[in-house]
Amino acid sequence: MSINPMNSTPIRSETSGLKTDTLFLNMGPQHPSTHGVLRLGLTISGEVIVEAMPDIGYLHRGVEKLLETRTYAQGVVLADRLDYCSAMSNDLAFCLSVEKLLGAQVPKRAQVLRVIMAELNRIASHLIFFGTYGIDIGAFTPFLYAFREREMVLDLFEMCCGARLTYNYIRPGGVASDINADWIARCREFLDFFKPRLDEYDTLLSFNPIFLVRTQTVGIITPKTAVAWGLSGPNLRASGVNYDVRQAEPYCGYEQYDFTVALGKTGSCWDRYFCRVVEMRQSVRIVEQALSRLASGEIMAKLPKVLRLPAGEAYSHIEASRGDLGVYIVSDGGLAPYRLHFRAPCFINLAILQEILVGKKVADVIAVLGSLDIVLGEVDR
Amino acid sequence: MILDKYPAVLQAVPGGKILLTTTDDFINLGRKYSIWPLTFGLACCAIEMMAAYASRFDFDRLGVIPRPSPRQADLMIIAGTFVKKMAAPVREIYHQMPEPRFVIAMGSCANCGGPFHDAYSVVKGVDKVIPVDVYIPGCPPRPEALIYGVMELQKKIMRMKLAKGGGATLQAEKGSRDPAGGA
Amino acid sequence: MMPRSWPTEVWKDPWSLPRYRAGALWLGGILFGIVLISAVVGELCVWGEKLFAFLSHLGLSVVVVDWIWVLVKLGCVIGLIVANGLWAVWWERKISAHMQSRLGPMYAGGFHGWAQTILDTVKLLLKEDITPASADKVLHALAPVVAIAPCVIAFAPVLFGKELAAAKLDIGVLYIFAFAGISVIGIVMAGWASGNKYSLLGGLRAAAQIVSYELPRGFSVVPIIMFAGSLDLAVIDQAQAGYWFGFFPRWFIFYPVAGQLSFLFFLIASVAETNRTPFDIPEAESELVAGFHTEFSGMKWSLFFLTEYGYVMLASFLLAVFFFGGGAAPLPFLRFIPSWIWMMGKAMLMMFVFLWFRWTFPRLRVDQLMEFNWKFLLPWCFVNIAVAGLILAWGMR
Amino acid sequence: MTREKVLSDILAQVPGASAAAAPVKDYPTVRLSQPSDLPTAARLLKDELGFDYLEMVTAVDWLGPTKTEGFLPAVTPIPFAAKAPALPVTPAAGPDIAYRPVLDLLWSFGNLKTHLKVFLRLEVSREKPEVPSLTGLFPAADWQERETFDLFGVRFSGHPNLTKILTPDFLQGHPLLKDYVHQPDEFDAD
Repeated sequence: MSINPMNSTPIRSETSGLKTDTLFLNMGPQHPSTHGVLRLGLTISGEVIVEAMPDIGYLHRGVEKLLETRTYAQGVVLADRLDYCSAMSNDLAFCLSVEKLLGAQVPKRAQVLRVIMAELNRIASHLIFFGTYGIDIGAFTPFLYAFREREMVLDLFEMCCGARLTYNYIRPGGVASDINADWIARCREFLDFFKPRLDEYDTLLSFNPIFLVRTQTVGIITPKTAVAWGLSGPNLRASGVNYDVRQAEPYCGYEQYDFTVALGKTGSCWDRYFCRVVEMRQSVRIVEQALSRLASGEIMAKLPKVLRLPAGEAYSHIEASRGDLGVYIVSDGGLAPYRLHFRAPCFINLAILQEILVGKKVADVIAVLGSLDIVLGEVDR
Repeated sequence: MILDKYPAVLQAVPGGKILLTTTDDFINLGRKYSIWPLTFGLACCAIEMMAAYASRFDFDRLGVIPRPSPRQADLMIIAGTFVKKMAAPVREIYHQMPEPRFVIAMGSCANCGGPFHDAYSVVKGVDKVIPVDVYIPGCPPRPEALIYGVMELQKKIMRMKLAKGGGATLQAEKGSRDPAGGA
Repeated sequence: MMPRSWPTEVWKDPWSLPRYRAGALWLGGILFGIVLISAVVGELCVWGEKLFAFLSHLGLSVVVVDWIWVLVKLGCVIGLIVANGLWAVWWERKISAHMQSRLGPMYAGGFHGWAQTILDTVKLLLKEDITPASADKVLHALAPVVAIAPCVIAFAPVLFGKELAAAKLDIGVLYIFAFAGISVIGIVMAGWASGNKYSLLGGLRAAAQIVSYELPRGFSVVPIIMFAGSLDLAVIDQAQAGYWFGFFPRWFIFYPVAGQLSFLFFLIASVAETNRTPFDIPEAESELVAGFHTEFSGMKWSLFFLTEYGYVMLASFLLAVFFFGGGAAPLPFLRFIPSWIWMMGKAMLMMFVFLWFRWTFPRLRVDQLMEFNWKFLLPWCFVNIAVAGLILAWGMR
Repeated sequence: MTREKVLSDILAQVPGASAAAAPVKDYPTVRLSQPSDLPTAARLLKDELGFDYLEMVTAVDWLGPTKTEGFLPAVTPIPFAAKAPALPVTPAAGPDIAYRPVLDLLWSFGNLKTHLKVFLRLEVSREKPEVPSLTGLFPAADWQERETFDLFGVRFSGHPNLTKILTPDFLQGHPLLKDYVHQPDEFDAD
């Protein structure tokens, strides 16, 4: 079976003399595959997109304003709820910038714990992507397999911090609670269980011919476009641009870990999808290394109960599951940040949609949108 | 419609009340085990809602399967922060659902605004816009809590009566409500 | 079992669990039970002849007797479609759940949610029936009927066992294909009348898809018709009776090359005809919300569902008759088991294949679907007819 | 190329640019003197120095502490206590930063090859905040500028579609301004 999906050209109305009209299709905010409350205004001609206009703000919670009235400890709670699929990364980015401005030194053990949690959370987050992308393309079963494994990661989180989704685990100065030998054993157990599952996913979805046809030549983003639109994370790396904050500006001691950055070749939907699948493998490697270098020690730096940051500005960014998550923090010496801005990768990744959707089919909208892996909580903040 | 006249006729007939109760039970049983929610998530709670559909928690055990179109849905789970920009679409979707329809407010945000209660763009509780049957606390509530919420809704459904007009016409526009006793 | 209480028990081999084995046994038992019930019903059909004789002896006029007889048969077919809808939906939910390491319906009715679809129907019957303000009221109400009526009509010549059919038609195959193609009008009507753009797109997609796949569906069974030498389903069934070398069934699927290819093409085309994954683009849940039935609620919507499952059953029976010998037993010494049982068993197996497809494959895109049809499926159908001709020429019969 | 080199290059080639007095910690920060310098600086960064990755566009309102009128509560470490008890530490000992009625805009550019980052800052008046848009050079600026417009009211001249992006249409004002006080609407009534 060989199908070339690219050689379908839109019908030209001039040649036939018949008058055709475009149709405005409103997709969302309630739509099964807009991944939340994104609204897309599509102008279509037949099934071909003429113009696509994303409309966001249906989850705008004013987090940046609220953070100006929250102390730094309370701020972690709100940071958690931005990218709710990978809350640990948000905590980490928030705390790193607070610590940077404060000049606090995080203990070794806390740093390793942060790496473990961030990478496990990356696995959990990419599993959500894997599952929902399957649904987007029409395969329902991968979703349930992915969530089965994700539950195990959540069990691990639950064991160490008591929460399943919004953890409030990484705090300014370190982490909230320590892990024990039992946790480490179970974590290893999970990793051993998980590795063969990744091969199973490849059989089920990654190399399924229908899936390949649907994604491999669709939504191609060239490296130049990707950089110009400020894409980050797997979306950028799928286009072949080697930019991973974990290696470019290492934090939490990522320079000591041995892992390769997954790079795509063409920047198609499939590349973006497969980059994430490969990243899960790399995350497993990182967690294994981190577990082995976990030395006993403090998990929290000695900081005052109520933090008061010196006046100044700091910016720190991390490689979150969805891209380069930066936190710009301004303090005037008070109890709360004077101004706090999140460089939300999803928000910036989503903007490219208006360019790459033009000329695609209605079915491709879902394939492209799903492959960008957005979380509306972070898009709208 | 026959359903509207049926209780009045039966109540007049001797022994009709027993028949009415049996009919009620049968109809309620159907509604109880066939709650189809809309695939509609707002924020963090939606991920827990997805987890509730997925393998470990398996909502399908209770007969709960998601429907993408509001026309075929019985239940709307407001899972997540309900912001002002979303109010109009949610109200519209609620009106698109056929009666009897139910609403679960899942999580603190949908109940009262939650951690974002003082934000300029957040509605402090979805019951300011549409009527709510069951409130589930938590931020976010665990999937078990959501399943418990649906079970509470099932209990409520079992109290619905044809005679009181429950089920067929519930015209509450906002606030919390009990399907058994009108608004 | 793990020494610790890991919240999710990770079983290397689920079959080692007695619970798991018992569950599988139960499910298998239920399937077998259904087949058995159908067998009993099938046997009871013999009484139909007696009933007919009884009616003719009552002294009624021939026309009246005919009418009563047609109504009885119609009732049987409609009952079958409804029962199939109830059964297939439950079965699909259970099958899909167990494929996805879930349980599926468990509480409705008590045992493994057996009453799930019945209670769903009760609810759907009592749901508010909405006609959208922007809808074409008449067409909107008419569409589900137009969709399901051809499905019922198409069941007339379908063989449920050896010579057990509502009507004996010499052109049964043609008749079925002709009527099964009419349902698309109902779907297009639904898409147009809903006044919803998603529905409209779904209806247009359905029109293109179903009309296109009619062709390979028809051409893929031409080899079968050539082998059997008739369009009559009963003759096709009879042509597969008997065994090669005394034990190997002479089913058409075992005819070299042409049989298997024909089966494959017919299966693919049937999946496309029934709008099921990987060809479910008219209702493509993730793209078009619910496609052509987005704006339908309550019982109108369930009629579409009933149609879909009716066609799945139709396709399952056709697959059983065309390729698996219909009511013939797979081995000579099993011939004592009545043909209805074999027929039902094979049809259920084919139905399982349909469900299996649905929960395994992603969905194709609309233009890929068309390309697959016109550039791959249809040409190879023609090649297959030529191959069948060669086989016949070499005296395979 | 080092941080110092980048900084000196920009300072040399952009008129009126100076090293920011209060830089973003650990990053080279350049302060521009007037809005018209922005395209020059951005073009220099993009075309000659290889900073082709616009990371962030945002702003800071230096008016003073956030107004906590309306239903925004005052900052307290114990938010749910009925009556906030005395803080365990002494309250803020006066601002360490000179508050002034300006909007301080911030752009962050990245170089994906050398992994360097440079911040540009530009102060505009709160009354009539207007700066040239960078959408022509960096498509990534599109939504971020819209966001800054929506939340701060900064007008980016030359932006193709400068409209609200996050806040609802009926919301008046720009919420992230320090003197923004929320006007209760139909959803805020009890």
